[in-house]
Amino acid sequence: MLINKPFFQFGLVVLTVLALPFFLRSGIMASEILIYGMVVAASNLLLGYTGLLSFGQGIFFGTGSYLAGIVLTRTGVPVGLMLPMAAVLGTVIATLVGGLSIRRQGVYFVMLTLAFSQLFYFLAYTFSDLTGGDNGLLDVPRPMLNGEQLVDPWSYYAYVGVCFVLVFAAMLLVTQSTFGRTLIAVRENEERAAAIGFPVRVFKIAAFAISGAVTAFAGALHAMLIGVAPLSSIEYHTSEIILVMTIIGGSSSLYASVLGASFYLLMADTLSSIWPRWLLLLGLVLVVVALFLQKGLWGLVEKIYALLTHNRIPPEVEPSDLGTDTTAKGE
Amino acid sequence: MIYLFQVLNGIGLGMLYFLLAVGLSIIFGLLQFVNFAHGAFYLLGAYLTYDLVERDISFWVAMPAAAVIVALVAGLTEASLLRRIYKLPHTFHILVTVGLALVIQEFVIVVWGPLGGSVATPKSLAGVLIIGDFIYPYYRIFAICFTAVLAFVLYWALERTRLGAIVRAGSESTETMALLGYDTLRINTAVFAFGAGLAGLAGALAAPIRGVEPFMGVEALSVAFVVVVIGGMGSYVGALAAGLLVGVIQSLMATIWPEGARLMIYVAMAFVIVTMPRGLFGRV
Amino acid sequence: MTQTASTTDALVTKGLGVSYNKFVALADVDLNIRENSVHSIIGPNGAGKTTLFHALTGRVRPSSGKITLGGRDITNLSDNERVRRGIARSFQVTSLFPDLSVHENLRLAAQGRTPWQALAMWRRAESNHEAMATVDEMLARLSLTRVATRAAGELAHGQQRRLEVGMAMAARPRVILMDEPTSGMGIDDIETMKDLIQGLASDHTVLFIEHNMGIVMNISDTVTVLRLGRKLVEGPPAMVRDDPEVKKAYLGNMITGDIA
Amino acid sequence: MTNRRNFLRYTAALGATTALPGIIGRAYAATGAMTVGIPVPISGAFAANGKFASMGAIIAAEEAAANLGVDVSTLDLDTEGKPATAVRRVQDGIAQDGVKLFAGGILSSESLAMGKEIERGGGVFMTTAGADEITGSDCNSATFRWSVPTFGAIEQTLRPIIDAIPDAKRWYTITPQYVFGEGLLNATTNLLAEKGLEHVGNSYHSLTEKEFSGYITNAIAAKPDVLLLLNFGSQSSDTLRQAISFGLKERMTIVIAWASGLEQFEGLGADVCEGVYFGAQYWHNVDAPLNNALRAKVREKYDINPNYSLAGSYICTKLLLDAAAKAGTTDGPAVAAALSGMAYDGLTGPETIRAEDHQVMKDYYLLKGKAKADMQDADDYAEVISAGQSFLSPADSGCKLG
Repeated sequence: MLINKPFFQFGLVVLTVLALPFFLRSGIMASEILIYGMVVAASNLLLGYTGLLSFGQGIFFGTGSYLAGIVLTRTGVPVGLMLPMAAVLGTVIATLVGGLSIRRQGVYFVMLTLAFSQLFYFLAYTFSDLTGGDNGLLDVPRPMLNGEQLVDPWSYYAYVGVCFVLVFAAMLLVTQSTFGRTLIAVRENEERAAAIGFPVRVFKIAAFAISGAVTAFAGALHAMLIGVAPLSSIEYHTSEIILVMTIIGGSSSLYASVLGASFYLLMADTLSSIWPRWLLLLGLVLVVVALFLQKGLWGLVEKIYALLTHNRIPPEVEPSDLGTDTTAKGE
Repeated sequence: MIYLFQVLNGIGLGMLYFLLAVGLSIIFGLLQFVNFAHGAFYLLGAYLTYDLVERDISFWVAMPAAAVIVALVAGLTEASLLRRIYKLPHTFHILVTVGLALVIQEFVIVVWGPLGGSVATPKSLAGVLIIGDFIYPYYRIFAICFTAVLAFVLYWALERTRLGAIVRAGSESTETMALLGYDTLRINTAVFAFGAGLAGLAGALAAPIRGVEPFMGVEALSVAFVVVVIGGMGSYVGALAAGLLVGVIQSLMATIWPEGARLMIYVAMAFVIVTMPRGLFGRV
Repeated sequence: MTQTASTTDALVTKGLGVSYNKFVALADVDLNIRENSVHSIIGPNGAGKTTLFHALTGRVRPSSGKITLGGRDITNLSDNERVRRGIARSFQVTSLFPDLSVHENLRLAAQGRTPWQALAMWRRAESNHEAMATVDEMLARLSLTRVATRAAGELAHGQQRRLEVGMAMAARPRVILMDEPTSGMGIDDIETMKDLIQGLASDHTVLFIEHNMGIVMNISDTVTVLRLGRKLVEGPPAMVRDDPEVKKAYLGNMITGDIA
Repeated sequence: MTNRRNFLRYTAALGATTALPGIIGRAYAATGAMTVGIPVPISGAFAANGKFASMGAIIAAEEAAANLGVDVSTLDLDTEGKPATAVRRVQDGIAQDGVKLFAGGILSSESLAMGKEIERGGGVFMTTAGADEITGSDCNSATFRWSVPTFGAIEQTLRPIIDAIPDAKRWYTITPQYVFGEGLLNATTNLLAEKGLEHVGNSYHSLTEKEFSGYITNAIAAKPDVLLLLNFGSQSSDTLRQAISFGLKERMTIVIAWASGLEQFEGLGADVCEGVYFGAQYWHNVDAPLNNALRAKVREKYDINPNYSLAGSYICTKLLLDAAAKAGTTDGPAVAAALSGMAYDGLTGPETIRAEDHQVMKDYYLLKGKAKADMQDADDYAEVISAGQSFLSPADSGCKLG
């Protein structure tokens, strides 16, 4: 389908970055959408492309956030160097967590990532000298550009926007590569992928590594956005939200993740100003998505596109065969 | 000496954790279904008990009543909603039950308010048992005995009764069960309701110890997961052993390294999954 | 029973055994699969045929014995390493990538021989010209060119079975293992498959499990009969067919095919 | 699945003068309407506090509107109890709605983060959070705090108890492991050492702990005369409930150093609270002119007694509005200047805002739970045993305001 083609997806991404300022009043909200867009796309790389349901994405997000906090407030390292450092650290930790977690499959894998997310939360909480404990790390500065700090939300948005487009382009490249196509094979039929010669574990760990790099990178951007690296970034709850955004968006394309992140953040923002008990409504939305929108919002977009172009939906996107999660399915 | 006390206290704690987790384990074993709403059923059980006791209904009536109501609510949810999603990947099980947990939790706040409250210990169990330096509340002793009896009855029911055999057979293969001519749909509903009812009962039993507040379900769920994962999904004996283990670890750590009490529980969990594929007693 | 691996033996096992806990699925199996021969494995259900395949492809770890491929010990290699050494298999129950195109299925199988290359995250899949050439060749050989862009899951059963075998062929293995290649096929499809297997022997060594005795007796150079995890009889088709032990083992109800 | 990391550290707010605004109001009226942002957790684990805080702010706004003759409105900003969300809401409030005055921040982590952000955005922030850093090492020109720091809370809780029960020689503490708990614990050990009393043990626990029987078992083994709980919010409630179920009330004196006020008493119930000592920032029955007025207004408007969350938010909002009126602008630095050194009649009696570290100097209370039979009304859970002020000097608090 045309809308899933990489150039089209890239076009959508650029369009999103350019269009958000016209639709949103808040530069902070717009930046947060882009940052979570990256995070969710990285989660999608695991769930949608590799079939790994990770409850540990918050670990990497928090890692990036803390790295930004520690490096920018305690050393003279510039932002331009700090961001790659965050990605590297994210890779290292994701390789570790992923390497241990993929030793189990299905529900046990999910539980293991969940256990790790708890473990890292308590580590961050216990080693408060490094992380600031419950208070978090304060006074994380925004990057400088031409000798000026990007204090204005929209100027920082531009910075995030450039990062977003670059990261997204890189991820599109990855999903289109031999590597990305192999990940899809692993998701589709892990047993066969192993039988035709692929060291499945290595590929899964590599997927984790990329996912961790992108997520930590985004975590660092987020710490600079809000000026603080809070303990809540590494909390289980963060992992849960990332996962919910991923599923709501859908997993048949990377842009679906941007859609999922925007939808969740804007919905939470709107609902919470309408009714303090908005989480109840959110709960209902989750149930509705699971029952009627199993391909997520992007699945809906695909259907509408198909209707508009009078195309038959190719069978691979029919709800009857959900190819999303074959590895997590059985024991 | 203090370590002995902590082990005894840990056993008390562990029995409660067992009760909390065993329903989750049974549901997983039979339905291959990860239930993130389990903690919400615990929450609901505690609040129903609180509500009934506030209305001057005896705790001894309130406790079973709360469990039964929770089971009914869970049964209805299963029959109307959950059975539609069993065939979907785990992703959607998680999504739906996370959503359901949010709905129940916010519902509790809407009905009973966000503040929480205390449930008085029943008068007949108000005191404490004192043996030398050892002090232990009668109510906690009751909770241990009650859970122990329940555990025994449950074990007997699973191992010796026809229904238990069906449940055990079902956890091997639902197809077999269908072939044998059992109405799987009704059995699924009954088992889900029963498992959730046990969580509700755990909530009711815990209410006089811990009081009630709207976010108690979140913590309970995390404990239940740890217990089920350590014990092995779908294993009754595993839930019991792991419940006791977690309780004792937590209690002992309170003396040895209190700051790390929680950390150690998750370390234990990660260790078990990495070294033992199926948990301590897992079959599936 | 000691036999030395001659240079003409592609695959050799010695005292191969597999146990699951206390259950012995396979015991003491010695096999010598000659280079470029068609070798079939038969036996009643539960005889250990599929377990043997699992042990040969590295999916299960043998509890005893040794496997050598072209004279080199491969007993402790993982499944994917064995593919690189030249063992490929097809499955009894069709195991494809159902949502991916036929072309992509074969491309992956061809790529599987050089899996580390596939870790390159910047390289397009189509840039592996060797793999792409293999795919075209396989498509032609399997008569699947017409449906190359269709999702594998949409194919007719016979086509899926051919693709299943093609996936093993695409790795250009030295030894190709096929687990019941004709399972569930109609008569016409069986004939096509028979020709395909026979044709394979020119470039490959073929080892296959089969229940259709017509095929077994017709195209095999050697037949090995397994029973209860042990080797019962081995020899040319005619000898095996007339063996009284074999007849007893099958109780006459499995050898259904006639020699055409 | 853990609970939120943070715990409540509330503070309350305080009162403002009633006479002044009439005069200053006219000066201000020319500049038009005022909006106060109320960044508090309205959803999530601390929803209860946000709900009452929002109610308290509205009363302060209505009062100011009546006194000043201008439009005064409050803007609820749901922080969800998360620093990230809190900062985003505040940034948006500044950038889009032009809000400069912020009253709220119940959790330490969110308040610290918001304080920095509001300073950057040229606003002014009045909070009730418990973290000593707010008027200590992380103080800033735009942030003010109404609640008494941990040092004062311990001094005003423990000294009267030590005087009242001289036989209590052995003390055991249960402490949440992080900066706030450490603050309370340090103040406690210093005071016990000074008085020559024995600190027989301490149990740390994490901020997500719910099960305290293990720590209580530790405490029993140490055979103390006093059990001092240095945690707060639902954790102190859980600890107290479980301690009482172990029969500790009959065997020792139990003290909660930092109680969260009427909300906590309602959650615990009279039977649990009877005979237990509580340190508190605010109590609705205190006889101070502004408090009496607030009590009347809240009863009239909401038919309840003001609790800590409500009162804290009320006084913070009121102080900001009064200072803005005095300054004739909502511009952060000008309002901050007006607040610095301000003296007024507050909810705890006369209060002043110390210019050096922006800490409000006010009373802290020691309460003792009443028996059900002695309660005059449904909310009369406790009697005030003593009240007073103890503060470290600005130099000792670690605050260096530029």
